[in-house]
Amino acid sequence: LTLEDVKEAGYIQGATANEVPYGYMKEDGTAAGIGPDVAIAVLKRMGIDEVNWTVTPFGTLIPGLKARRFAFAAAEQNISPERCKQVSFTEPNSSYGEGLLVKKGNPKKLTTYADIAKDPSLKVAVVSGANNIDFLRAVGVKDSQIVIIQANADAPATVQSRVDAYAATELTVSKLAEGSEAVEQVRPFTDPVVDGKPVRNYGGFAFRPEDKELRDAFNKELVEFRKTEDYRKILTSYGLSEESIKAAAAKNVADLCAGK
Amino acid sequence: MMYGYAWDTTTPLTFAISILPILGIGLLVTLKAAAVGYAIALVLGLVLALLRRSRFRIVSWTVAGFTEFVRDTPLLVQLFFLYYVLPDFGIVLPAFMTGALALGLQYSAYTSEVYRGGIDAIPRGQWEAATALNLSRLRTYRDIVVPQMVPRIVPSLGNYLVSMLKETPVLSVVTVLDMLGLANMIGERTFEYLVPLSMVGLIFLPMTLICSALIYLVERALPKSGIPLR
Amino acid sequence: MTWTQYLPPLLKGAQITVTISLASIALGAILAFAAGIARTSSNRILSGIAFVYIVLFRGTPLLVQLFWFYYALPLIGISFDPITTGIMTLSLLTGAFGAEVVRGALLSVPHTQLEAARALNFSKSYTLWHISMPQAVIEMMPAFGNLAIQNLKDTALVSLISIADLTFQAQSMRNITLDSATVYTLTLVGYFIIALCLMLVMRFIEKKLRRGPAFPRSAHS
Amino acid sequence: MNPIIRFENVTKRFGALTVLDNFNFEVARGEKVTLIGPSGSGKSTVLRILMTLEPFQEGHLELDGIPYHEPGGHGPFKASEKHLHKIRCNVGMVFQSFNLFPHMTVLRNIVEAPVAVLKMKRDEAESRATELLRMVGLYDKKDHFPSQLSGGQQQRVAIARALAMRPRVLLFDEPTSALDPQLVGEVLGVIRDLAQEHDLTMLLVTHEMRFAREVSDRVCFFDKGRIVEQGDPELLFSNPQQPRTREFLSSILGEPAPARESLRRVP
Amino acid sequence: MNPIIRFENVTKRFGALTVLDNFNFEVARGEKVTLIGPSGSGKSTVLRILMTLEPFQEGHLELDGIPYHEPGGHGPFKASEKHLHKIRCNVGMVFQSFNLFPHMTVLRNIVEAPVAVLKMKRDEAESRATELLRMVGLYDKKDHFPSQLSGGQQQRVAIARALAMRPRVLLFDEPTSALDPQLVGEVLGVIRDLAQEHDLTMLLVTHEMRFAREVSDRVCFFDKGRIVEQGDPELLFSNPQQPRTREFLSSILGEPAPARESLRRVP
Ligand SMILES: Nc1ncnc2c1ncn2[C@@H]1O[C@H](COP(=O)(O)OP(=O)(O)OP(=O)(O)O)[C@@H](O)[C@H]1O
Ligand SMILES: Nc1ncnc2c1ncn2[C@@H]1O[C@H](COP(=O)(O)OP(=O)(O)OP(=O)(O)O)[C@@H](O)[C@H]1O
Ligand SMILES: [Mg+2]
Ligand SMILES: [Mg+2]
Repeated sequence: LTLEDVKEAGYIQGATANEVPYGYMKEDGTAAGIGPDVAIAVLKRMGIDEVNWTVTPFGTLIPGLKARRFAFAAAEQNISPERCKQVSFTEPNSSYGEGLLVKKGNPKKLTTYADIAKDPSLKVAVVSGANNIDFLRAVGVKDSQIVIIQANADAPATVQSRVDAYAATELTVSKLAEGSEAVEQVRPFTDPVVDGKPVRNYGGFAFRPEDKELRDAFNKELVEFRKTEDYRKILTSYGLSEESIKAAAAKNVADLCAGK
Repeated sequence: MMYGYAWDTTTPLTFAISILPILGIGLLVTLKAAAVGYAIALVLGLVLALLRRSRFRIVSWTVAGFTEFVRDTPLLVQLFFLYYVLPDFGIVLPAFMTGALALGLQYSAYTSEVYRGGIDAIPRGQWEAATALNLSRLRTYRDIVVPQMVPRIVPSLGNYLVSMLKETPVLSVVTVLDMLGLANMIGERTFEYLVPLSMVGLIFLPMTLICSALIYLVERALPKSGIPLR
Repeated sequence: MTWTQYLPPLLKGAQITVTISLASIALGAILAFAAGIARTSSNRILSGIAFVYIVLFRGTPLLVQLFWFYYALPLIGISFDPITTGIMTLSLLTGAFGAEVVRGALLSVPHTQLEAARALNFSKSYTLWHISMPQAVIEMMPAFGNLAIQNLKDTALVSLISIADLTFQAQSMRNITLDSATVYTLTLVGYFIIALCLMLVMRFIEKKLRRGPAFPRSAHS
Repeated sequence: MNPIIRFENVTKRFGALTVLDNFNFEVARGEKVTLIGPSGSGKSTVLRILMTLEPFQEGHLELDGIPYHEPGGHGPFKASEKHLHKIRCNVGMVFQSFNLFPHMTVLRNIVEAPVAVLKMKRDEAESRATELLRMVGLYDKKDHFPSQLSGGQQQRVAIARALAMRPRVLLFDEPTSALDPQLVGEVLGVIRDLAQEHDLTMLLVTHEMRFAREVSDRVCFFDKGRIVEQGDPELLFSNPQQPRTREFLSSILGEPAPARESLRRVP
Repeated sequence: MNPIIRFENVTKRFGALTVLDNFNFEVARGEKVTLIGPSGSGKSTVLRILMTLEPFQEGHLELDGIPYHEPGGHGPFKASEKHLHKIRCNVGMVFQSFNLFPHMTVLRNIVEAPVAVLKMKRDEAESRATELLRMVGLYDKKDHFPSQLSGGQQQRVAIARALAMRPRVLLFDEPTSALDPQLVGEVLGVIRDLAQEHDLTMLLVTHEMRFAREVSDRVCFFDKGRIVEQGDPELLFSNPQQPRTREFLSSILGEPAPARESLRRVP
């Protein structure tokens, strides 16, 4: 797929996962969230006004891309070396830390992922396909402690009755905590330390490796757009802090893919 | 790496072989869920079938409505309902139990129909003879109806076991990772879905075939005690 | 948000569910007849192909089949949009189960009918279409009714290949509102209503087929 | 002495169809009564009501002094299951289609009810069953299944099964009409022997006129739910008073008289 | 003139059971032959082989000059479907259980084969069917379905259906034994009329001895797959030569002679 093809067709196929606030489907059926909003703005600058959105489980974003189900994924997937082998990322669009959702009052007094590893009777949920599972395992959480749920929306109910914590990104957790009385976000929270560095995610847009030209065109506009006020407005409206926005701009995709 | 087993993605073949132990763990979950679910379906189905014959209209209609409702709505949605809505009413079942229960409920609606058909197929004369001999209702069911019904319904019941086995993958939506759920996980970690999922299909196929063959054997081996089946 | 506000998106999903279900029931019926007839044919190759098809699709979980058609086939260059994939997979599944129904019904036509047809020198295909089939179709209807309901329920799984059916919409609604109880209750009721309509349609067809005095209810034994 | 069976203005309806209308009928203890009459006249219904297989709507019925309707009784039978149980202790029935339990051996068919209902010990029940099987001439078949027996043998087992419960009243509903002609004789032989028993009351529906004449104390001609004529078999058969009776008897016995009698029995 | 049917050393086996063993049998054009014999003797098998419903293993069989086995023929019939088609054009069969097509009206039951097989025009076929229905006395039932007819009427339609194909040979396999006694007469009447037709060859299996005597040119007594005795019906019935024949006839005709004949017909 090239830019020409897209311009000719007049629209582009985009995908997002159902995860507030990174990307989700609104009641009226339109896509919203950090990824889709930025993608729409960038594509507009490229002269593409129409995006057909598909909402798909997080775990199927990459198989969907490979199966040519859509041209790109705007779900703020963390740019990791393994994923870079499968898909071609743009420059980071956002940066976010980790978070934990727990029952109101944080009865188990959890402050970081490593606390879960210390008590084998604790259970923690993660959403299927997310990389939080890797961080959990890296700090010593056992497979038997991990419960895989299919969607973020399942998290509050799960935390209330079935597990001790839900591990997800900071923003996801904060949105979920806002929506439900019975759960809260762990504050202060210490980011897990993996390989001697605290974990920080850098979410980008994913394209097929074959569509290099399209990705490059998108990437170029994205870098430009990141400098605008509109960009800042979109991100802050979803609760991202100024520091996170700066942190995203400070990294580049090549380093992230190289694991640096 | 999962459950202590590492995978090797160098070629599809090595990959397929290296994930077998993990899929084996999933297979155990599948079999366990099907076993528990099937046990529930066998017992509950019989209860529903008997209740449906109750002389009290309210009971028989309620049961009829309930089985119809369960039969006509997707297991997937029922699972969500049991897993995420019941806790609102203070009922928190463990994930595995929820899954097995949902399977059992859905299939009890099917088996109750099988039992009903089996009971209806008992000639009226048998009931009348039992009454004329003054056998109690319980005796009539236990000694006259059930022994005559079982050989007739074993094939249908067996077929439902096979279809239940095939439906266990749905349990992954309530965090019970069966074979397919684990295959998906492997896919998510390796970004290689094709091999694990095909493996699941390849494992299911002989399993269902063997089950069908077993049912056939059981059907033939069951003592018919001179019961003319037609 | 009150429950009435949940209705528009759910109804939109229900529409997709009904579309997929009806389309795959219709296609599945065609496949069922094709494979069922092939199974009873004396042509070894035809019957062998039908056998493999039936075993393959009856023996594997629908989820695996969906995944195969949606994510794996495109890797070798065969790709259909989600709705087509959903309809195709469900048709193939329903067809495989239906084939056994068709076969069973054809075999249940009394042997003497076939002998009478032979004595009148009817050709094999004429006997199939004008003697066996009209009698077998009526026998098939109750089983087809059950298959249709099964098919409807199976459509719930297409939400996993990102089709915005009723289940998918329910999940989205819940994502936004976090109100599981209402959303799932409405969804279950939705499926139930669709199933009841389907059943009414199947009953109607059966009644149409039975119409007239040709098949008094107890005539068959 | 009181009659053992007493129908008093009994009315029985199937929906809109009234099968018995203010029916009155008495049978004395030890009496052998045969009911004859055209198809659909309600003969089976009388037996089935006595066996509590069918409820009736109005009137009074008692068997051995026990009324069928309990005061304040509910349900179609206007009596509790327990009460019906008590009534059934006194009656047994032999069906046209035998209704043996196909999954039990001949012996178990006979032993099962005494053990389950009368709480008889199993070995006691078995020795009694053995005796009964000797009586009906089937001792050597005791471990066979019903499907391995001929119709006539099955019906003899059914009679033994009914007798095992020691009923005071035994009902026979066309016990030979499902049998091949050459098997009829053996069953009639057994019933004929039973008719010798002084204490046993027998109510018999049959189309075997010659047999009815031979074993019964009284023959009742039944039509449209009423007894049109009854009396001593010799008298009734040789000199029926009512035109309906005459018509029926001539149709059953056939024009060319005795030779065709058994023909009509075959449906 | 050549015989229209010729069995020459025909051997027919079902697995290990040899039903016909070197069977020889000829029927002349226009002849009416009745096969009689005990159950299981192979009468139906002879007709079913002629109708190509059963293959046979050895020997030679021809109908109207056409051999059943094709030189180099394959499959159980040792002949191609096309060849069998040719043979069947000359034979028709009337079954014990009528085997009408339940989903077609009486008229369509008769019209369908001439249209589909003989490629007759539909209106021509209908006018001929009407004629045949008049012949069997069922013109007014032409738009009824088989389930709305009595057994005797169904069998008459079945005869009309077979005749519509204008067969040279018509086979009847116990055409009245599934009928109630009072319906037998009407079907026999139709067959009796047919027997007048000079050109039609008829092969009939029946237990209606009086009827067989009346319509057939020859009666063959069949036992264990062989013809034990055959000849003019008057002679065979009145003076059978073989002990087996005598035994069979006496069992069929019954001891008290003519009166019980129709009784035995009912299974
Ligand atoms: N369960 C039923 N429901 C409705 N009507 C019934 C039922 N049982 C019997 N009848 C009707 O009651 C009437 C009497 O039936 P019953 O069986 O007592 O006749 P019968 O004298 O025994 O006849 P047969 O000699 O044919 O056995 C018949 O008109 C019959 O149709
Ligand atoms: N399809 C079959 N498979 C095996 N054995 C068969 C089959 N059909 C008939 N036979 C056997 O062949 C023998 C001859 O059967 P056939 O039906 O020709 O007898 P029949 O003279 O017509 O007897 P009936 O008067 O009872 O109709 C019987 O022993 C029968 O059991
Ligand atoms: Mg009766
Ligand atoms: Mg025969």
